[in-house]
Amino acid sequence: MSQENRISGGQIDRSKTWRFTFDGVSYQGHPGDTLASALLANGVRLMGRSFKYHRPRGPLSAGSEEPNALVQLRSGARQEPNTRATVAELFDGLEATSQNAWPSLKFDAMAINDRLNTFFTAGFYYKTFMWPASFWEKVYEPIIRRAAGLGALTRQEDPDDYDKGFLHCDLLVIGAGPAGLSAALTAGRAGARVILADEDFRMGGRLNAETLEVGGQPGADWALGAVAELSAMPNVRLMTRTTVIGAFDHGIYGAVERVSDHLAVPAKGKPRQTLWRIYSRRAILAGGATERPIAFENNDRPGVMLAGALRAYANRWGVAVGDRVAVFTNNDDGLRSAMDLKARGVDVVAVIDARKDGDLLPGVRHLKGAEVVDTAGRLGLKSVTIRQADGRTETVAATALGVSGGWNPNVNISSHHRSRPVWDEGIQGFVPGEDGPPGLTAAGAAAGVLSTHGALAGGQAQAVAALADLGIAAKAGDLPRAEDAPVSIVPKWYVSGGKGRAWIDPQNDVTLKDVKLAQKENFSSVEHLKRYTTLGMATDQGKTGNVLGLAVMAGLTGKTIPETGTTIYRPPYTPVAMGTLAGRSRGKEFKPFRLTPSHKWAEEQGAVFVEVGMWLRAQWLPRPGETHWRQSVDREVLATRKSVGICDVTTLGKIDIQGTDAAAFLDKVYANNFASLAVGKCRYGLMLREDGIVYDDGTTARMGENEYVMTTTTANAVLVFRNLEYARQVLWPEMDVQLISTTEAWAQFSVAGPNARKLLQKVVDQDISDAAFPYMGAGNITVGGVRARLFRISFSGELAYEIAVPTRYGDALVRRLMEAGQEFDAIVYGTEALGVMRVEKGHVAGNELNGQSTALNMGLGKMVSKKKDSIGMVLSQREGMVDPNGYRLVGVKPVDPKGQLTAGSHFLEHGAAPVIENDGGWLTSKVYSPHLGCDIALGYLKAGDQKIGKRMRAVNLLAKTETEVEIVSPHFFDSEGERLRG
Amino acid sequence: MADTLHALTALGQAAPQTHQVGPYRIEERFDVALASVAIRKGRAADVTRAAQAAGIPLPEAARFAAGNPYSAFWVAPEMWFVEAPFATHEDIVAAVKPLFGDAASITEQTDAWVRFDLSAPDLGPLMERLCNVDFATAPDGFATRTVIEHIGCYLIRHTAGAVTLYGARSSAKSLLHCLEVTAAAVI
Amino acid sequence: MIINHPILGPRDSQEFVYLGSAELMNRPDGMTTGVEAFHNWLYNRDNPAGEHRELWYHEQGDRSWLVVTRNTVTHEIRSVELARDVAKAMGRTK
Amino acid sequence: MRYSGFRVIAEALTGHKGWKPVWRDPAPQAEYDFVIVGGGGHGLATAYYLAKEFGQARIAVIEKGYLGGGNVGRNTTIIRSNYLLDGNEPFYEFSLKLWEGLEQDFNYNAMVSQRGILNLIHTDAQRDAFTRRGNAMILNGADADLLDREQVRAMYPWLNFDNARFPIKGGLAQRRGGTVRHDAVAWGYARGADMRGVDLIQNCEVTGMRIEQGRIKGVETTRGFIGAKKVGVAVAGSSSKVMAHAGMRLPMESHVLQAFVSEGLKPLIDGVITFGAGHFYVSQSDKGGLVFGGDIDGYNSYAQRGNLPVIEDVAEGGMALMPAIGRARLLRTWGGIMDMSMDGSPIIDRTPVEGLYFNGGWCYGGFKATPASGWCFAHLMAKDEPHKVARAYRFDRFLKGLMIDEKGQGAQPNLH
Repeated sequence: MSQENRISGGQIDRSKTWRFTFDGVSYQGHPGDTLASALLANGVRLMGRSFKYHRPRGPLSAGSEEPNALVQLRSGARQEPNTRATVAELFDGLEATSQNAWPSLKFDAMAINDRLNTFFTAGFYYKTFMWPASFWEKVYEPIIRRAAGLGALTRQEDPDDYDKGFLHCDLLVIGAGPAGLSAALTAGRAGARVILADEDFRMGGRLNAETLEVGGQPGADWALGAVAELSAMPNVRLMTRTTVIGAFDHGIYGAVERVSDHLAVPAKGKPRQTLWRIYSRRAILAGGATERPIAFENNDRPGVMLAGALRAYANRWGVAVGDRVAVFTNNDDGLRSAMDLKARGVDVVAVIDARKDGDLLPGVRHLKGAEVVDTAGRLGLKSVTIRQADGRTETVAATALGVSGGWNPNVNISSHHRSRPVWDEGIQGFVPGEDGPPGLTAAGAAAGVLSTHGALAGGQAQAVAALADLGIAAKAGDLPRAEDAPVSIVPKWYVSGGKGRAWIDPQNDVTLKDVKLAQKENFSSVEHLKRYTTLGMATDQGKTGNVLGLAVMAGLTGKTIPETGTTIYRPPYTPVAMGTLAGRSRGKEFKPFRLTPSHKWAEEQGAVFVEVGMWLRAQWLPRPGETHWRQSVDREVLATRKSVGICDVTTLGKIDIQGTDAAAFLDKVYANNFASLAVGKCRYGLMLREDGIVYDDGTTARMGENEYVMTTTTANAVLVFRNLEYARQVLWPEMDVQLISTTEAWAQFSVAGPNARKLLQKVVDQDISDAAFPYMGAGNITVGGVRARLFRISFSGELAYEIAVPTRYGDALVRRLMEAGQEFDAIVYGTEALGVMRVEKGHVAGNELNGQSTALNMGLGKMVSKKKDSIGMVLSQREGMVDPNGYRLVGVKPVDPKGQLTAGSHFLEHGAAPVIENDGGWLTSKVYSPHLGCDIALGYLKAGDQKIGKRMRAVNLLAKTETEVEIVSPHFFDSEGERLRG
Repeated sequence: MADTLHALTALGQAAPQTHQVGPYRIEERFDVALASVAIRKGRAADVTRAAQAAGIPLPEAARFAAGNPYSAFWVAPEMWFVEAPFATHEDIVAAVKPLFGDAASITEQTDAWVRFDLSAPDLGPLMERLCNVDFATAPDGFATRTVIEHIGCYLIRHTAGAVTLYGARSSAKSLLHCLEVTAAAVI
Repeated sequence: MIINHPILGPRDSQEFVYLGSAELMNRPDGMTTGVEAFHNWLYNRDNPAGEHRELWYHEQGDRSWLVVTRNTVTHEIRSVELARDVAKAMGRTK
Repeated sequence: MRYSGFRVIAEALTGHKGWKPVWRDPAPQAEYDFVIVGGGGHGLATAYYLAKEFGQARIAVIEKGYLGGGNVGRNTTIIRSNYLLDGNEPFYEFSLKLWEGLEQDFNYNAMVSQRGILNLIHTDAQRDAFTRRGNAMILNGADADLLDREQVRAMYPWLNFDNARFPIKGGLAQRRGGTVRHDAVAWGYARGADMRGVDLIQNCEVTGMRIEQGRIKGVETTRGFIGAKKVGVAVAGSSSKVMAHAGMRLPMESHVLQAFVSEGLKPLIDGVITFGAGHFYVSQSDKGGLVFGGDIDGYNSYAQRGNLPVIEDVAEGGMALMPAIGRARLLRTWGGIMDMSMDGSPIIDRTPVEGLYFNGGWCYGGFKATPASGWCFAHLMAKDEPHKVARAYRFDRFLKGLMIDEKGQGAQPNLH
């Protein structure tokens, strides 16, 4: 039978029929349905299992507060666990499966837990499973982990795209029910920039679920008209399927737009969801209210539902959840549910009203002062047991029971700044507190005003007030006529007596007994209650259960509800897909690439690239026949040392420093002296942090009287620039210094090796003989008429230059150099060979510049001038940092040339046990030196400067290897620097 | 003198490319020279005078001003980026420096950036997904630094339908990729 | 958060890099200050729960260093100044 | 009352009538020998060990809110001892050893689960650094394994191996690392302390310190003056506020760190994984939620809540590493206030005020330190000398230039 519970009416498009499946069974539904409404229309109440006891569960609600009806939506890599069937929009071909049940939803083996419930009380696991200790990981925990969890991820990459964006507005209105629509209309008509966001796919909020009239027409029709008017306003942006997830500082709100979730697959190029950051000057929370249940025995069966949800399914979706319906209420709104259902032709068998007083409803069995004490029906409600005012009990056959314990304003977002909501005795609910997010006010049910008129009036009034704050005059116009019924409610939280369980948090299976146990064990603060029982920690974050739970605790401790207080409401309002929060920043697009000027050329050569921060640099460039990276690297090193090699060093930071105080400025930011640097020369400089630790190094060239070009390490280019700006703006604001980064403006290549000059001379337009361009010289030249810069500096220990041309010519320059270098067998070397040569030469780099080492540690202590005040100078002299037995940079060679070294190995003396007391330091960088024919390394060794020539062990306890090593000078190669000056 | 060197665009091509995604046109520009001009301490009046004499606009904060041959936009207190046609001003520092003498610090910036000119009947829907600039209310001539998918950029709004982006040159391909996929998601 | 930049108006704090307390502006002169006082300046902080003057750098903006007066409990920002102006007013020179 | 499986069964069969309060709610006495300010993990552990290991009595813990309401109840539950530096590693290894016997020691199942922690390697330099670190760990008696890419793939084949911006090149594993049910740690210590006669006084905030002739006399509180021979402050996050009552400025800033949990999922992640190319670390709780975190928000804050940019940054790191979690949903975010110290390492030390002791500066590594912190602080307070594994945690290390700077970031708290 198809759609056996579908009744007339509702906002569904019956002209189209869609097929969908749940657990492999095919059903029919219509556009406008949710998965839950369509399943209910087909007579399916059982949709899930609870977390702990694996109790059968059907939907409790008709909205995003749903704790029970969680399914796995879609299949394959798009499988989406824990999806609330109550908000999943139906589409043709939708597939859903049940979760947390095995072998089937109807027969779940883990329901054994339900039989054993008396053992599985709140926190029982804290009291047992402790012996023997090793059994926790091996036995108990694996069982618990397999049983726990809800839905499953497939472990496949999410195939959908996600997007992000930024929106700006005068007024953000959260929720498009009567209050939100009224606020948006008021603000829109006043010309303000308005964003109206609603989580539903249809605006109107509760009006869509009601038969109430607004302005003489059905509320849903009035909402349609309001939306039509708003959509014609260019200053108003309407966002359906958009959940505002959190209030952040200074009027910034996060919102998730479900762009494609109502489609089988997103359209080509379209994201599944978009994360919007909304920058609002003012915001109105019009997010409505959520009905709450009453706790009574076995109140968790499929078919037991919030009364307002029963009404919504009937009015909005044309679904009668059951053929015989009862309603249990403590307030007038429950009566409205009963009457609406009756009006739709549903058989209302009893209205159980906890209130003793008041009028009786016409035409239905209205039991005053009564309560529901139990229910029956294993996989779905079959009957309800009622205790009447006189104490008599009676069991009534019913397939649906609507429960209304009152309505909780949705204060969540107003409490995201940790403001505490305030108890409102009139509605028996919490309303937003005074100290919520600045700029945010609440209207309508969210503010505790539960009538339609109150919502319309509140929305309008709050919009007028918010815009007045901004200097925008908005008119409080005539409001459409709407019901304005007062709230009539008596507190009724739970039904006492009975031995069974009464659920408060149905997903996590927290019952009245658990709260009582928590109180007995003195977990009676609400935070302890939550943490001990897991109340409100399920996927619904306690939207229906929290207030109920704390009201029960209040009753047990004899405190009032406001004294008991609430736990903290946290973002997000409803759970958000991780993909949405990440947006496009994933896979290869996690971070942008930075490509060097020679990248294209290197790609053509088959270079192997390596990530250096965001840069991709050539690591080595294999030649035909080379099968191991070491062959390539050795060749590159040897060729450079023998003749000439070229390396793209564009990634080094370059900063242009000008101004009449530039020299004095450099003296402040470098530890060593720069004032004495002559025009046309470069100097190596050491930069300290204020704590005296070295954080960067590089060469700076004086290109003119007041013009310098500084280079930094690749890693610290941004940090150095930031620190220079700090020094010039904050520390020494009267200095005449101007800064600009030129890192990317120039393509820079190192040309190193005995034939470097010969090669360059073929390419550049000027004389660069030793006389014209001496060691550490710097100047402007040209290459084929293109302006260029030349620096005679070396990182490799060879006669070397760095030549720079405007970046667009970088590709041409590397090709030119290789062409001109043919006669010298010039090669391009990558970062590995660069590393080999710098270790051979004993230059410090990233592994030595570890943020923990001083100039003294590096053997560069004399560079720190004490004759001037530079950053870091004073504190570099603290006693612990000038310890003569502290770490010193040393060279390390295996005693047996075949011995292998590993960076990160630690130094131990011969015979010393591998314990920390004997730790001598560690190897920082290790390379194979083809020049020396063995592994070599740099290391920090305690009192290393006193241990040159000594033999020790380099121990790698991870690999259980050790190598006997000789401690040597870190300058393995040409320690006198003769080649540099060649 | 050896042969001159041939240039590549930031996207690694001999000539700039134009990409069209629906109504969105993304045009790489390779024909604009760029230099920073920063006022030396206490020389604001000299710089203003020299700029006026040379016809170099020095707009107020967060603004771009067009001129011929020089246009300029503000980048920092007492600092502007000055644009000029590359064909005539390839060595833009050599051209600009004499105009200011020692009153300003001038630095070449041409190749530090990739420039994309974006155009469409309305760039709003694209811009709101790209960066945190209130594009709809920004006036024409608005110039700002912003971040697009982790890449620092300068954005100049010429009109609602015409924008110039200067992004870090080394990330030109990543930036273009972002512009293209975002545009595809909007159309 | 939004920082109301003295030149550029409201800008998202994501464009900025945070350094720390504006007490750091009082850097002692290294030639006349000993280790103890220098260490006290660099390491010890008031760290108030309440109004806090602090340094932010507009890295993805105009590169201005700012002094932001912000409440560390509510995150409310009371004032924003250019650090250079503040430093000059403090008498910091070359 | 002793807890056991037998007890649980016996109570279940008799209607759970016999369970007793896990702690009393005593009124504060006029004077104690020891007053511990701060009823979080460290404070409760200190009181527990003072009573149990150091034979002390007349002890009170005073807490401004509820027990375990600070960072012990709002962290990502990770325990490990994979530190690098001499000042830290012995301490954290001592702590890990205490974790290993904790539940039997205090008779409470805190679900200490040594499922292993894996720090991923993405660059050669990281491998070098982790090799150095792994060796230091072993030298200190801890366990460490350096894994190559294929070994990591065998553990977690669904991580992003094939389309990563920063490829996984290996990992440093500590198999004894893992997770612990955080709240249960506070409750276990609280219950153990209470059973040994410690007064746990909730809703009692320190408003001042009475100091006479350089000696502590007691604390002023919202529940009146409480005299004490010795006062120990363990209020990480609020350290500067509380120590200001003693006129001290501390080498630290307070920062907010956000943490995150997803909806419950069937088992996916067995141990703890930290991404080495972004801000993301993750484990999966026994309930099935992915518990994860990233970097601090980065500005001084006492607000216990964070902002969206860090949430996005963490999600980006998560998706870059684990493209399969795109459809898992973030359920809840929260924020805790961290004492971010000037070198990223803690302080357990005397103060210039005689009888006043300080424990703080834990940055965001305090949870794993809880047992050793409590033990060492109790040692210091009981014996007036530092425990040997906590000797480096002195105030004066900054003056002497003996910083314990694991990350090498210098005197900028938000970078640690």
